[in-house]
Amino acid sequence: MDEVKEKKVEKLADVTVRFAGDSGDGMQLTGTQFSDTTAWVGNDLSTLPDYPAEIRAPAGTLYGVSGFQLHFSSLDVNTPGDVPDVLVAMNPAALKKNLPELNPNGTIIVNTDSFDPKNLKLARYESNPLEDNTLDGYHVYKVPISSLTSNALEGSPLSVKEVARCKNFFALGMMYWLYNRPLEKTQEWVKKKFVKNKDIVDANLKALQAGFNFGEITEIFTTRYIVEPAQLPKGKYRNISGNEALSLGFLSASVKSKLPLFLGSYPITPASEILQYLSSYKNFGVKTVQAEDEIAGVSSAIGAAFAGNLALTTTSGPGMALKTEAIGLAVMTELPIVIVDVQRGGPSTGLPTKTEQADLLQAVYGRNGEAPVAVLAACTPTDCFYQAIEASRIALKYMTPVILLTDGYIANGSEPWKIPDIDELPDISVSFRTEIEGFYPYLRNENLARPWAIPGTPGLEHRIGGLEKADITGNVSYDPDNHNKMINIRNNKIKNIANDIPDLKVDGDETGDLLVLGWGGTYGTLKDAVKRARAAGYKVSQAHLRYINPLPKNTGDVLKKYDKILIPEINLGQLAKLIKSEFLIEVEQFNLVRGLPLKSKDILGKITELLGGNNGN
Amino acid sequence: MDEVKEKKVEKLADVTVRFAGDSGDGMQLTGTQFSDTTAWVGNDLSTLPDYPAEIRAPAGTLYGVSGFQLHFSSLDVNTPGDVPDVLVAMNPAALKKNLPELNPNGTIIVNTDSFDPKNLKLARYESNPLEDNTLDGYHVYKVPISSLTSNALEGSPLSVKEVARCKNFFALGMMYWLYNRPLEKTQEWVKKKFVKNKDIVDANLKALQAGFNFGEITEIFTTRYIVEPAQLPKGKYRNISGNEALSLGFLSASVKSKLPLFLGSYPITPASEILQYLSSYKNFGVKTVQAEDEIAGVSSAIGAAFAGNLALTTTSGPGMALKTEAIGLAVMTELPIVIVDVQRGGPSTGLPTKTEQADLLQAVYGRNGEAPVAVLAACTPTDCFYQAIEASRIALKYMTPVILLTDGYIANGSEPWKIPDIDELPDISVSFRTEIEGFYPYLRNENLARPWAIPGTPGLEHRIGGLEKADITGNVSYDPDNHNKMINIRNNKIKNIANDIPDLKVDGDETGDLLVLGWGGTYGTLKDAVKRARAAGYKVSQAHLRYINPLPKNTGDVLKKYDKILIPEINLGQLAKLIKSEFLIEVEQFNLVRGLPLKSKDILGKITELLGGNNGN
Amino acid sequence: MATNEEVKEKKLTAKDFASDQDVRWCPGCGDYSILAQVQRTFPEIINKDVEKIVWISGIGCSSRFPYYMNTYGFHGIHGRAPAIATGVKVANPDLDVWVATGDGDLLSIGGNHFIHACRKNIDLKILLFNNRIYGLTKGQYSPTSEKGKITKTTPFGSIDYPFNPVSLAIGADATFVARTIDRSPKHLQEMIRRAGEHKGLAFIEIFQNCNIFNDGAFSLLTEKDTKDDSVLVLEHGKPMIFGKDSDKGIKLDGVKPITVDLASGSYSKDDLLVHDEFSDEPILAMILAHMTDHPSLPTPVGVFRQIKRETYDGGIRDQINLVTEKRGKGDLAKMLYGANTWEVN
Amino acid sequence: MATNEEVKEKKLTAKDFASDQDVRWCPGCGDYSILAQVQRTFPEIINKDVEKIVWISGIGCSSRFPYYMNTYGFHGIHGRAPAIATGVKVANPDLDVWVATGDGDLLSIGGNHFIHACRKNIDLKILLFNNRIYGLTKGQYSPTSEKGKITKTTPFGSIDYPFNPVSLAIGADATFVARTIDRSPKHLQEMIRRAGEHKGLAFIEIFQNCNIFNDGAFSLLTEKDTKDDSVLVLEHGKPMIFGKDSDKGIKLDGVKPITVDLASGSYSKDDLLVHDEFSDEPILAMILAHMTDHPSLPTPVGVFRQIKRETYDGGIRDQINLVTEKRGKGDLAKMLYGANTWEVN
Ligand SMILES: Cc1ncc(C[n+]2csc(CCOP(=O)(O)OP(=O)(O)O)c2C)c(N)n1
Ligand SMILES: Cc1ncc(C[n+]2csc(CCOP(=O)(O)OP(=O)(O)O)c2C)c(N)n1
Ligand code: SF4
Ligand code: SF4
Ligand SMILES: [Mg+2]
Ligand SMILES: [Mg+2]
Repeated sequence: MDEVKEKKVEKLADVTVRFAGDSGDGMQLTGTQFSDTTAWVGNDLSTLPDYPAEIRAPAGTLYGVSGFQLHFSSLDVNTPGDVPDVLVAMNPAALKKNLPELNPNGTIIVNTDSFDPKNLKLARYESNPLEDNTLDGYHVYKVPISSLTSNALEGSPLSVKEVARCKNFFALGMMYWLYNRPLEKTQEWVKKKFVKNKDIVDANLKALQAGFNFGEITEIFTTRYIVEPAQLPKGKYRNISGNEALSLGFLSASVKSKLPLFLGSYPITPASEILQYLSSYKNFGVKTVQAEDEIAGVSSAIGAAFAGNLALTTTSGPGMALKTEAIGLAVMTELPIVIVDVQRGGPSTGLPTKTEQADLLQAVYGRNGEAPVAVLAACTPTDCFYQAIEASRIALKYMTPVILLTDGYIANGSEPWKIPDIDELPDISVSFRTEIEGFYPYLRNENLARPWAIPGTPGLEHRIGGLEKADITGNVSYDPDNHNKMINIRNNKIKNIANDIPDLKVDGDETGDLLVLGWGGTYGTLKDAVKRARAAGYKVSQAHLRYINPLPKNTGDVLKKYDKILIPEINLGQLAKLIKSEFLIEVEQFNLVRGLPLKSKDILGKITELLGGNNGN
Repeated sequence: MDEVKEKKVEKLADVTVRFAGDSGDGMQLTGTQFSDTTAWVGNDLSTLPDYPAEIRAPAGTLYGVSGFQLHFSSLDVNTPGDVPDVLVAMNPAALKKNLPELNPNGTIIVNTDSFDPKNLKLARYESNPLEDNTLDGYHVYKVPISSLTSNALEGSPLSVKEVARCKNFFALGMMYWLYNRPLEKTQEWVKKKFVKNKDIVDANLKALQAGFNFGEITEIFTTRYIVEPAQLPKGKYRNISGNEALSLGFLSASVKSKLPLFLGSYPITPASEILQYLSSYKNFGVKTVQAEDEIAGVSSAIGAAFAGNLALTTTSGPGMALKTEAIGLAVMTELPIVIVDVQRGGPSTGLPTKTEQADLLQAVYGRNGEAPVAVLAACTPTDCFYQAIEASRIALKYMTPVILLTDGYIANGSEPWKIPDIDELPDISVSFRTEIEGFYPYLRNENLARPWAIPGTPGLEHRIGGLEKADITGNVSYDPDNHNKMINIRNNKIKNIANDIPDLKVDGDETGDLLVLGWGGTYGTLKDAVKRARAAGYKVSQAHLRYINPLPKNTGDVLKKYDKILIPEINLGQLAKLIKSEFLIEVEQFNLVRGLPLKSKDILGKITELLGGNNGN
Repeated sequence: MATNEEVKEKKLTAKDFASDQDVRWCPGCGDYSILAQVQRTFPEIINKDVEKIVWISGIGCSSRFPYYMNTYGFHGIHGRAPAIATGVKVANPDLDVWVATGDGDLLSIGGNHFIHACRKNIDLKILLFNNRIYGLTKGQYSPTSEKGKITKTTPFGSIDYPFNPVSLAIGADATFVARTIDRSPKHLQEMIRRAGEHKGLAFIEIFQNCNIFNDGAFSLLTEKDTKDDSVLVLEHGKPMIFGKDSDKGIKLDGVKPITVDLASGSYSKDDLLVHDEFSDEPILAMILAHMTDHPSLPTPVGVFRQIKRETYDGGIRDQINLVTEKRGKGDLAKMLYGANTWEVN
Repeated sequence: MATNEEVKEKKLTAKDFASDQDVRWCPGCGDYSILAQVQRTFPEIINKDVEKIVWISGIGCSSRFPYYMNTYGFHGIHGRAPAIATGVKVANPDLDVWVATGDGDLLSIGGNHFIHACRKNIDLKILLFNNRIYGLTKGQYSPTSEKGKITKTTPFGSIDYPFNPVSLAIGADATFVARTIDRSPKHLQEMIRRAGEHKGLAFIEIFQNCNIFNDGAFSLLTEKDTKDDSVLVLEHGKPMIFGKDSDKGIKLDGVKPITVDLASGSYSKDDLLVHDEFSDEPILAMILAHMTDHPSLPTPVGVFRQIKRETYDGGIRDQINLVTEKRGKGDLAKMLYGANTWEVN
């Protein structure tokens, strides 16, 4: 192993890697392992898993390619990277599909074993790209990953097929070597994950090590890279995806509200994981009902809220559409439930595994009658944790349904999370009504919230329902004036929440030529773009909405202070519509609906287009 | 009968009558008969049935009161009247409930027989209003209607209960006398309706005649009124409700498009009648499926559209909420269906038998993803006929779902309708694709509509569905750029419909101090108010939107020409939101959500408030 | 006003279950009887405190029921009562959850929630007010309306076959299935009592007269001169005998039930089918359910089937207890700090 | 490109039913076999022109089916295939409408449409790809998953009882109910053929292996060494015999089926239950359906039940014809001018 010392070591600030292969090649696993290790060694990072709607499309096809992109750095990371610097392509289809997005002078590591005529044909390559000039200009490392793996596993009791499946660990080991990462975390994981099958543990560990060793020995790698730890605030960290953070957020809300958590849900990509996580928290008393459909999911949550639980339902666009009638019932009965919509590509079934921001207007307006609800949005994977608590707080305090929007990108993407101290989390405990004296189901407190008197409380027996309620008594009322009054009360209740949420914060100067206003999962991208624009001298600031209904009280004031407002969205301009109707101001829009996160370079382009040479230079 | 000649005869231009009694008293029938006869004698008219959600609430209760208001005139009638001039109250509850709305010096005709202690108590009267000063200032006619009816029917083989039920015909006959209307139409109707029970025919006819005769003989009526025929355009007329007009509109669309009509629907007030009407048009080949729920209703319509029928689904708010996911499927598959939402009081179950305009934003935005559809609204009962045809035309021409909004008021209300000549109705025939050469399911024509190639056509076998479609081929596509392209195409397809709809018309001067902008069922009220304001010298005009998405092309230009825009709505300002975000202009709002039509006096009040003394005087 | 304790102490009567709301059904409606029998039965059968009772409903005339019961109540949305009730029961298995619903509500729009509640054996008591019509929306046909029925939406007669609610419930593996009639107060009370005692989903189909839109739908079964010959009252362990003079019986011919004349002497009680409510197999119940396919056979009322199975809500509670026992009560801090953490200093 | 006529003239083979789309199921998935058997069977059984065939589906792996058939096809939304198909069939009863669906699609979210389609006897052929798991969403439990199953959403085991799809269909009065297995190509073909011939709703439950998320769910019924003893092939008019050596039979003990040993000599063929597909009563079918409740009994495959009833789509068409005959073809002008008109001059 003397050669090791001869290899060049280069320091990098920032790398974006994309792993790509067949859906059966384990790319999501490889990516996740690389991310976890990378987080653990102290880099900041952000990830973008991107998988097809098919479970395991036939091997070698273009539509079966699964990818995992990871951006890590010794600096602050806000996005999974606009374009990868490094592409690990396990087969021709992976190369074909991902090449157009690679950095023009990026690096490609290919599994040469898979570039056989059959796979080339499946990938619709006329000639072998490793042999023609397709890859000119890239740094190409040709590694026979499959055969190196089977060589390494010679003598393993596993079948040929099983051995072949270990090649992702070889690739991972190789990448660990290249970026100077320890094997330890992955080794632990393998041992735990496959505890029931020692042969598989052995094989995967061997493949991992072989890949790492290959890096050391091979001559094709002349340089090894170091990406130093990022300067993150002090604390204990973990790497976490949005869906897991959200699940832990609701678990925390349950603990902090001292209410049992109830989830009524029906599986749907990309929200199913939340149901899966919460189903495993049984020793926290969490009750999960996998309902027969989305309507039953939300209806059971309404029932659970009536009975005094912190009640939740989770879904994505098509399921959200099905829940709207029942959400109206929660509005009328003024029960606290949280509805999570992990947005995906639409309309209809659309692009089920891709991200989008096009359910915003549905969330705000998509119910019959005047049925106002609070609408919140999370902006990063870790923000999902805090917004889950915040959504619960608002629901409980105001006795109202709250819709929390996330999206496929932040739900599946991950980033390091400084784990909060439990004591720092807000106390959101509530008290049920128990006093008989003066009890009326629709007599409100200062927040316009009605009392929560749950079944089981002696003397407070009462009836609620979807018919219009008389003010105070809650009896059914067809009185015209009462209806108008109640319509306005329900509306004001939601409006008043504006007094109880943080002001809209501006990142950058408080006045300027342009404010980039966003919401939801585009946060990192916009932050990156604005940072770069400011660095280039433009007078640009950023503001990001985590509360959409109601909007923060100062929103109008903030907007007024800039010459122009740019609202980039992964839809055709839904927040723009809300802002325009609310503040009657012109806004610039950037809308690109590709099922993928926006790219900061595109936003930067839009900023410079809007401000022209106006960057003070 | 010499006395007859001694009675005074007075000419009136305009009368508003309200019939009110128990839900079992037949007030809807009485009102409808009076309307039909009144239409037949040539008055212009407008009606407002107002019934409780309970079928037959226990007799005598306040919540069991059913009412029917009718405004008729020798002049143009636009509304059912803000306040009744005449109240026919069959019992104390009917008096109690309706008195507050009566014209301060109006006329009351009461059935004194029903003012017994039990009924007074049920109506929560402490003392008998006929004996205290409750009715001071009104012209009160005390008629023992029940006993006069049973006297008239002495010897009838009917039971006491059945005899008592004839009292509404007595009241009707009396009112016919008072307003000088013939009995003939009602006589015919009774004979036809009860053809299977001669005793009932006899009793009802007798009661009717007795009521009429009572008018002649009694001394309490000293005056008889004449309301001369209105100056309506030449033609053949009938009196028609919105729901019936709508049903006939779709039937006409079926004939004019040469396509079989298919309705998949689930009963819901106030839309059920449409299903009922269409179920009876079997000899037109109309297929009606009473589905298991609203989702099945719209889904079956989608299937029928795929198979080449003119496909329709009808519902009200809560049902609309349930249909939104499937409407998204129709957007993605670009199939022509019409969704009718007869709006009622919301949110949730709300006020099921009352009117409202609060489903507008749900119609425009209430779907997951970017799912644009055309949205139309009918503005009067008879306009339902024309908008049904127009909705069908747009759906078929653009291969798109179209939402048509009506409301409980225009659905149940009626007015005289000048029956159109069938040949004047637009030809909306379509041609299915049959040519194999060059067929692609998503290759569009100049309207961006894709071809309609229905199952059964040899050689055009193809597959559609809710996943994103590749441009032209219609194959499933996860390609990011294709998605963005298709999102924009679908949006533009709907936007382009603006080129194919009439300009927004202004009623009044083309510029001025104020434009009253409305949509849907408020048309008549706003027209009345604007007319009165103009008469008072205000520079006010009216414009009414029958197309909401897209808006007529000239909408912005129209709005610009007025200093102020007033948008009155029976919601919290949903059209106002759309207009503000589209044109970035300030608008004044008038919002009153009482489950009832707006009153023109309130709108007039708002106009004068806005324009102050600015009426040129 | 009374204190919580005072409220708890009073001895219950039917009146205590009447709320302060005026009952708004049509005069003569069969719903009145159902309400009365429930109110009469509850003081006896309710082994829980009143405050533990919850009535849930959907939309329809029948679904107004909760307003009239002086218990906790929830008038839901159309068809969703079983789903709402599931949430209530799972959230708090200590509650006694009853569902009042109609043939449109439960079997048309709500059919899916119903069969899933049956399959999952959620501990709910479902009272189906089957009037074979949509009452509240004024007379459209329902999934239990007989084929050929003329209603507002079927002016030329309906063309579809009705559901047999008992058969559907059995097909979906309901653990308690019964039928009764609004006009048989004692029997109705008995069925309510039995349902209340059952641990698991209890389904009672109640034939209910809608005197406004479907008057007389069950007159054969309720009118004095026909009812005895038309109704078979099921009793566990007893041979199936009916008729004015108890002179008719039901015998099996293969798997087909037939009516035999006991008076003629050719058949005795011993030839008759004996009812077994507790059979593990759903077969006898299915045979009885399908007797209504044959106009010549009487309509059975009573408990068709009652079996024991773990309840869904019980299963959830038990699983939580089990996992908690095994893993210890969840510790939020541990959970957040989870696996794979690192320290930044 | 071919003209319409040319297209119609060619003689059909399995290949003609394969569309130009790549099949995207996981390698090894049982769905491939179902697709193959359908494509093999269709040329023989389809008595209509290809263009008259329509495949409708919901969402799930199985619901991708229509893309792979070179017929008209509609990939609907989750659970709604029977409702969409109803619209297609009622709009044009000349079409042959087939539904491909999964256990989640048809029995979870789509359960209501399914039971109503059964009850109404809409002339649809429904192929349920029952893999007892949600495939497309990556492995959550389904309403047909066995109790106690550990899946992504039931990490400690599911607590609810599964549906018995055959029992549910029978309870809902389906007129044709069958079951078969992806790995029995001949039997699968036979069932498809039978369904195709049935006039009315035909329901086939197909046990289908999801080798990714629920591998081996049916291995007992498909593996060489166990299948003969575990599967009972139903044949009309034949006694129920099974076992490697055809040495076992099914006999009724009351209404309870039991396995008897034919080899021992104590029982002969004559003691055995004889299958009757066409029984008016749903009882035998129900007995057979519930054999799966007992691990000791074999799992029946074949046609459980086939009865004749008017179809819904046929009923609508007939009613339209009848009314048109009686009243004459509708005249729009007359309709608009209707009753109660008056003239203004
Ligand atoms: C989503 C929705 N769809 C339709 C309705 C209208 N609706 C109210 S009650 C009802 C049917 C009632 O029938 P049933 O359940 O039999 O109750 P009944 O009135 O006969 O007791 C319908 C269709 C509704 N309220 N909500
Ligand atoms: C309204 C809606 N809810 C949920 C989903 C997510 N989803 C897609 S397929 C599926 C279940 C598939 O299971 P199954 O029908 O058994 O089909 P399989 O994939 O097993 O063949 C679910 C829950 C969806 N697409 N739409
Ligand atoms: S309509 Fe029928 S079911 Fe409804 S309250 Fe009246 S009688 Fe009863
Ligand atoms: S996930 Fe299962 S059901 Fe779906 S294609 Fe793969 S093997 Fe088949
Ligand atoms: Mg009913
Ligand atoms: Mg499945």
